[in-house]
Amino acid sequence: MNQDVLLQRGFYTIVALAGLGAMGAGLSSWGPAGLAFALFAFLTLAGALVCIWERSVVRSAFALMATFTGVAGFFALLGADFLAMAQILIYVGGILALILFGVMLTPPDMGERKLTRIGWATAIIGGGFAFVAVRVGGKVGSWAASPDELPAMETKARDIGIAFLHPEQYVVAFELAAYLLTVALVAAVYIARRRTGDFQLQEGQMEERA
Amino acid sequence: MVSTKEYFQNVWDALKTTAIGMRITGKYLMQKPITVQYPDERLPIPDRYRGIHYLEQEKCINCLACARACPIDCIEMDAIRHGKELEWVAFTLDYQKCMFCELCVYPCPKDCIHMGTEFALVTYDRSELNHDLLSFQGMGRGARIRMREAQAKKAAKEKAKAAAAAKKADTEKDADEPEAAGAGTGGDE
Amino acid sequence: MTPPLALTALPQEQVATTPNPGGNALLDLVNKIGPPEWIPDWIVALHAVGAGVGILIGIVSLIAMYSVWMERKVSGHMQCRLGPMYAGGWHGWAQTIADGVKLLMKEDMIPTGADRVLFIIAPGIVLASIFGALVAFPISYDFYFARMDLGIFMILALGSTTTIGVIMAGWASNSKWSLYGAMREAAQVIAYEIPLGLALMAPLITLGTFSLLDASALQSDWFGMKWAIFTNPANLPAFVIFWIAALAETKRAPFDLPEAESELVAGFLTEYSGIRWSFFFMEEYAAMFLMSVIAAMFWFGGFESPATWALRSAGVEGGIFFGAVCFVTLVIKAFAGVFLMMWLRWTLPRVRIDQVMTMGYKYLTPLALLCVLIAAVSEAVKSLLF
Amino acid sequence: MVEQTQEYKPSIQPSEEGRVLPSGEREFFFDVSTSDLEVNMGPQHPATHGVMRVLLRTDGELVTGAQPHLGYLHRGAEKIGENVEWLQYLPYTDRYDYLAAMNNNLGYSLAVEALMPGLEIPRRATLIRTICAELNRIASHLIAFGTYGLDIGAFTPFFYAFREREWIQALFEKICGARLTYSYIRIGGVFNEAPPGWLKEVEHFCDVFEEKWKEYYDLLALNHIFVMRTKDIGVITPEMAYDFGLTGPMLRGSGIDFDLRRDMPYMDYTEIWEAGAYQIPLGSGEKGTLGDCWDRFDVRVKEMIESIKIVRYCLGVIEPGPVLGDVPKVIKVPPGEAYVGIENPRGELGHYSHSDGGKVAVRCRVRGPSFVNLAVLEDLMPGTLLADSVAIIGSTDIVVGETDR
Repeated sequence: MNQDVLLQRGFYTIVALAGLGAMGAGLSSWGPAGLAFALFAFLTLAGALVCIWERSVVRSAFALMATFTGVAGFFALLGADFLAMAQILIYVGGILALILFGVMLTPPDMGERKLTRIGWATAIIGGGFAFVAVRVGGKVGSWAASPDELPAMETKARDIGIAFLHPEQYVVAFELAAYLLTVALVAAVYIARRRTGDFQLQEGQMEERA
Repeated sequence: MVSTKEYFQNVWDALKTTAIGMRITGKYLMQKPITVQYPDERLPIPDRYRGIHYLEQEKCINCLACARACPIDCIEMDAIRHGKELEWVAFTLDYQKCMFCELCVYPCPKDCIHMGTEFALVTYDRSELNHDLLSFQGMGRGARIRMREAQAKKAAKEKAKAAAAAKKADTEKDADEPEAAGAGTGGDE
Repeated sequence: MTPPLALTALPQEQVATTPNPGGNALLDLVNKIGPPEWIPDWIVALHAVGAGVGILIGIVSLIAMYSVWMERKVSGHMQCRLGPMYAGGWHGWAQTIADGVKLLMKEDMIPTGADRVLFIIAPGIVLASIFGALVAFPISYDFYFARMDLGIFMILALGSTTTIGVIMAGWASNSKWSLYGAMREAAQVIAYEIPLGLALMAPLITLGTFSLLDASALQSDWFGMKWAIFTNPANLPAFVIFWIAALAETKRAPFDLPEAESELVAGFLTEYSGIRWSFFFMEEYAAMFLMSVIAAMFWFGGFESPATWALRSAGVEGGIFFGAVCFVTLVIKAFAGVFLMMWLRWTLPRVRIDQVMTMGYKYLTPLALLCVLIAAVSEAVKSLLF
Repeated sequence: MVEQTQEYKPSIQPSEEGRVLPSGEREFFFDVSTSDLEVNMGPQHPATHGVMRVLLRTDGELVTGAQPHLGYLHRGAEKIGENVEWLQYLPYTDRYDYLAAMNNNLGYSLAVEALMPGLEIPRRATLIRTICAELNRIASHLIAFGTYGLDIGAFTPFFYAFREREWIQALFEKICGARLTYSYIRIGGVFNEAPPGWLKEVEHFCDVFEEKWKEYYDLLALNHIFVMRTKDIGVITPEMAYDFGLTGPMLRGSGIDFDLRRDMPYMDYTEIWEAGAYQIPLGSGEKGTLGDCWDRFDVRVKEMIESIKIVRYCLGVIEPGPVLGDVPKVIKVPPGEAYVGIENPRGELGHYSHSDGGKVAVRCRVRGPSFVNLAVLEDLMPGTLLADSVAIIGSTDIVVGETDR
């Protein structure tokens, strides 16, 4: 068994054990909500770790699914079920499928990669920084909720709709976002447009491939 | 690019032809199926069906016409002739090769080989596909007695002949002993 | 400042309220039974969830089993055949059970060179996401796994994740045909989620709710026939668009390109066999059922029919019998949808991939937008007139 | 995972010089080149209609090259013809185009009869031959129709086609005893007289088939999806059709009016043509371009109804009489050589037979239409989508038994 495989198995073992430990800790301290929180945290972090660790690009992309799902879980735990569902619909169902679509078209030798030392260093430093920021922010600010006082899932889609369309609330922001997205869509279509307009390969290209 | 008229024409065509197709499939959904449940019900097999052969052994004269007509030589037949009677050794048809072309049926002078209506050739072993078409090894009872009599007569005749030959050989024994010994061993083989 | 017209169209009170406004019916049931004090709450909750999952698995298996059987019978009779006739006696009703047992017994094969991990988890992801989507499937007004304000949104969201499983299966199989299937699936699902959601907007505007139970309750007038499809002119074309997009989402013919058997052998399913293969099929039939449930809920009155109206006016509301009638009504409507899908499948040829894209982007999306516009305008007009 | 046919180059590279568009505009966008994928379509593939193998080179869904490979079903049929007696070769002819065995029998018999000037074929035999050949053309086109539906993705027409095909097979079973490899039309006539009532049954079949035929047309040929799938795909221009020596529906689908039944007449087809009993359907470019897959399909479907007309004519003029000419049991053919081409469902089936006066042919050569028609694939496939390549293979209506012989 070569070193790479060993390293990989060791990595996955550590991740899995950490996840189990986290879930146990969450369950013992906060009950079912804690278990769910720990599960989603594990999904998010493990997905992200596998995403940067895996040498195959496609596997990395698939690992993103766990991350996106975990984030959706956080939203759900925080009572924002609309956001949770939107996260899954857009990120897992749409964006991830697009990423995979692109990634699967890459040749295999480009698909294999290895994290360099600089990469590791960046990841560790960045992760540490983010962790510190979150801790400090939680201490300083008032936006860190502890999981045992989670809000109930009572969002009404109707309230969201009214908030978006009500003149006194977010209608301007909503409209602006809509215009921005429309412009972006039109621009994307313009850029990606095939100017020859047919599916036939040009003759020169054919010979080149043959 | 499609024009506006073409665009809506496409939408209309797609919906209309789909509806037409669904009407046809829906019509057949309501009708009685035409298939039969095979092992329980069977379709009638026509008289001329070219299935596994059968042989009218009493008529066959071992003339080899069918074997010769066969394009792939899958018929093998052998019989010992006792005057008019035949003692059958083998009449086999190798269904691993047979293409059921019926060419063996036409040349038969006695009209004794036919294509039957049996078609199932499933076996557990390929060697079982080499069918023996003989229904009985030999002849009927009367013929059997007649043949036995003929055989006994023949045997007696041969015995007498052999005795005569032995007497003759005895007298010439000294003259060509090695040759006789050689012939004896040849016969044993 | 007054709110815009669209918001005044539906006053808050019009959203019907059913007896149990939120939560998990199973959990309520467990709490009603009253477990001993010393058992922690979360264990009770986990058991309720476990029971829900068990019921869901049962429902999915039953739906898949009888949809497969129905598919074989329907296709058989459409093609002047009989379909399965032996297993179980009456018209081969146990054929799928026999097939399932066979699939369980089959050798578990993973091709050499396949990505083992992804190959194994792909059917799991596919099945898990359809289970997740089915959580929003209500059995009756009083019995449901989760009563959600966002039921339809959740079904669409979780239903769309099956794509990832299919892509994973296609890629992990290490077969070129599978890869083609996976790429087609990715392209197709991305293209058709837009018209699917947009077409669904028309009845959502008509009814004014995302919740499946509320949608059903809102259609209970007119002797149980105030179905959304009759109450707004945009809903019929929207239904046609939704149905086409639903066929594409569930990979059913004429949009079965990911597994196009005459082109890609079996697409992403080429290398799968045995129980893993059957997971994909369970997903396909459960998704068909789910799409039909959505159509039934938002276009065709959900639980409501003259039968439920009669019961309600006779004063029978709530209780097991009423629930059963609701459930049967919904299942009949849903299976009518499944039958329609089968009918289309056995009638139409397969569409080509560029035509799938053209149809999704150039035909269905603009027409669905038009439907949304018409629905909104006609709702506004209605609120002005009545 | 992805087999590479060339060395890896960075995926995104600028085009060396932009192409000039018809509008005069110069195009400057990055040429995103994906790596080519070589796929074996076949020998075991649902779309290849038997054990044919096409090596496809694809760029995504786009086919950039196609190379048909043959020989998976080669059985040395021609060599067998030089080793068995004249009549004994007849069952082998069944087996090259197994979907139109009657026509193969007919072609071979005509080729041998051409060497036997003294042999007179009774009129009844000729008419029964015509009926059988045309019924078999219908049966064969029904397969082409059904399997083309399968290729495009519609299952149900296949079963409807098989329903009628089974009927034809049952008719053949009654007249000769076999359902697929008939060996019915023989040198000098046909093997058996038609059983009593058989001709009535054929007439009944014609009546029913005409109704069903309309359904086929509505269900598949005019279906919008089907039309979209097949129009403008695999266009064979008339020049191309000449150059490749295509025959049969492949040629007529390109609009070239050439049918051996009329233009190189054999048997009594001249008489039937002069009686105005049948037309020759041609590709019209009605739905798309002239010579596309839809045209070829359309020609086949319409030929079925023309065959019904021929059968009806024959049923009208047939009279009792002998069905076999004066042929000895062991046929000896006078020395000479002959080539007879007949209109098989797939095109010109030519039999060349060369005799030195003995019981066995000196040379037996077969020109199979599928083999010749196959060659055009290599030119048709590049530039189409993967699904189109399936449609194109289907529209050539290959029978691999005949391609490889």
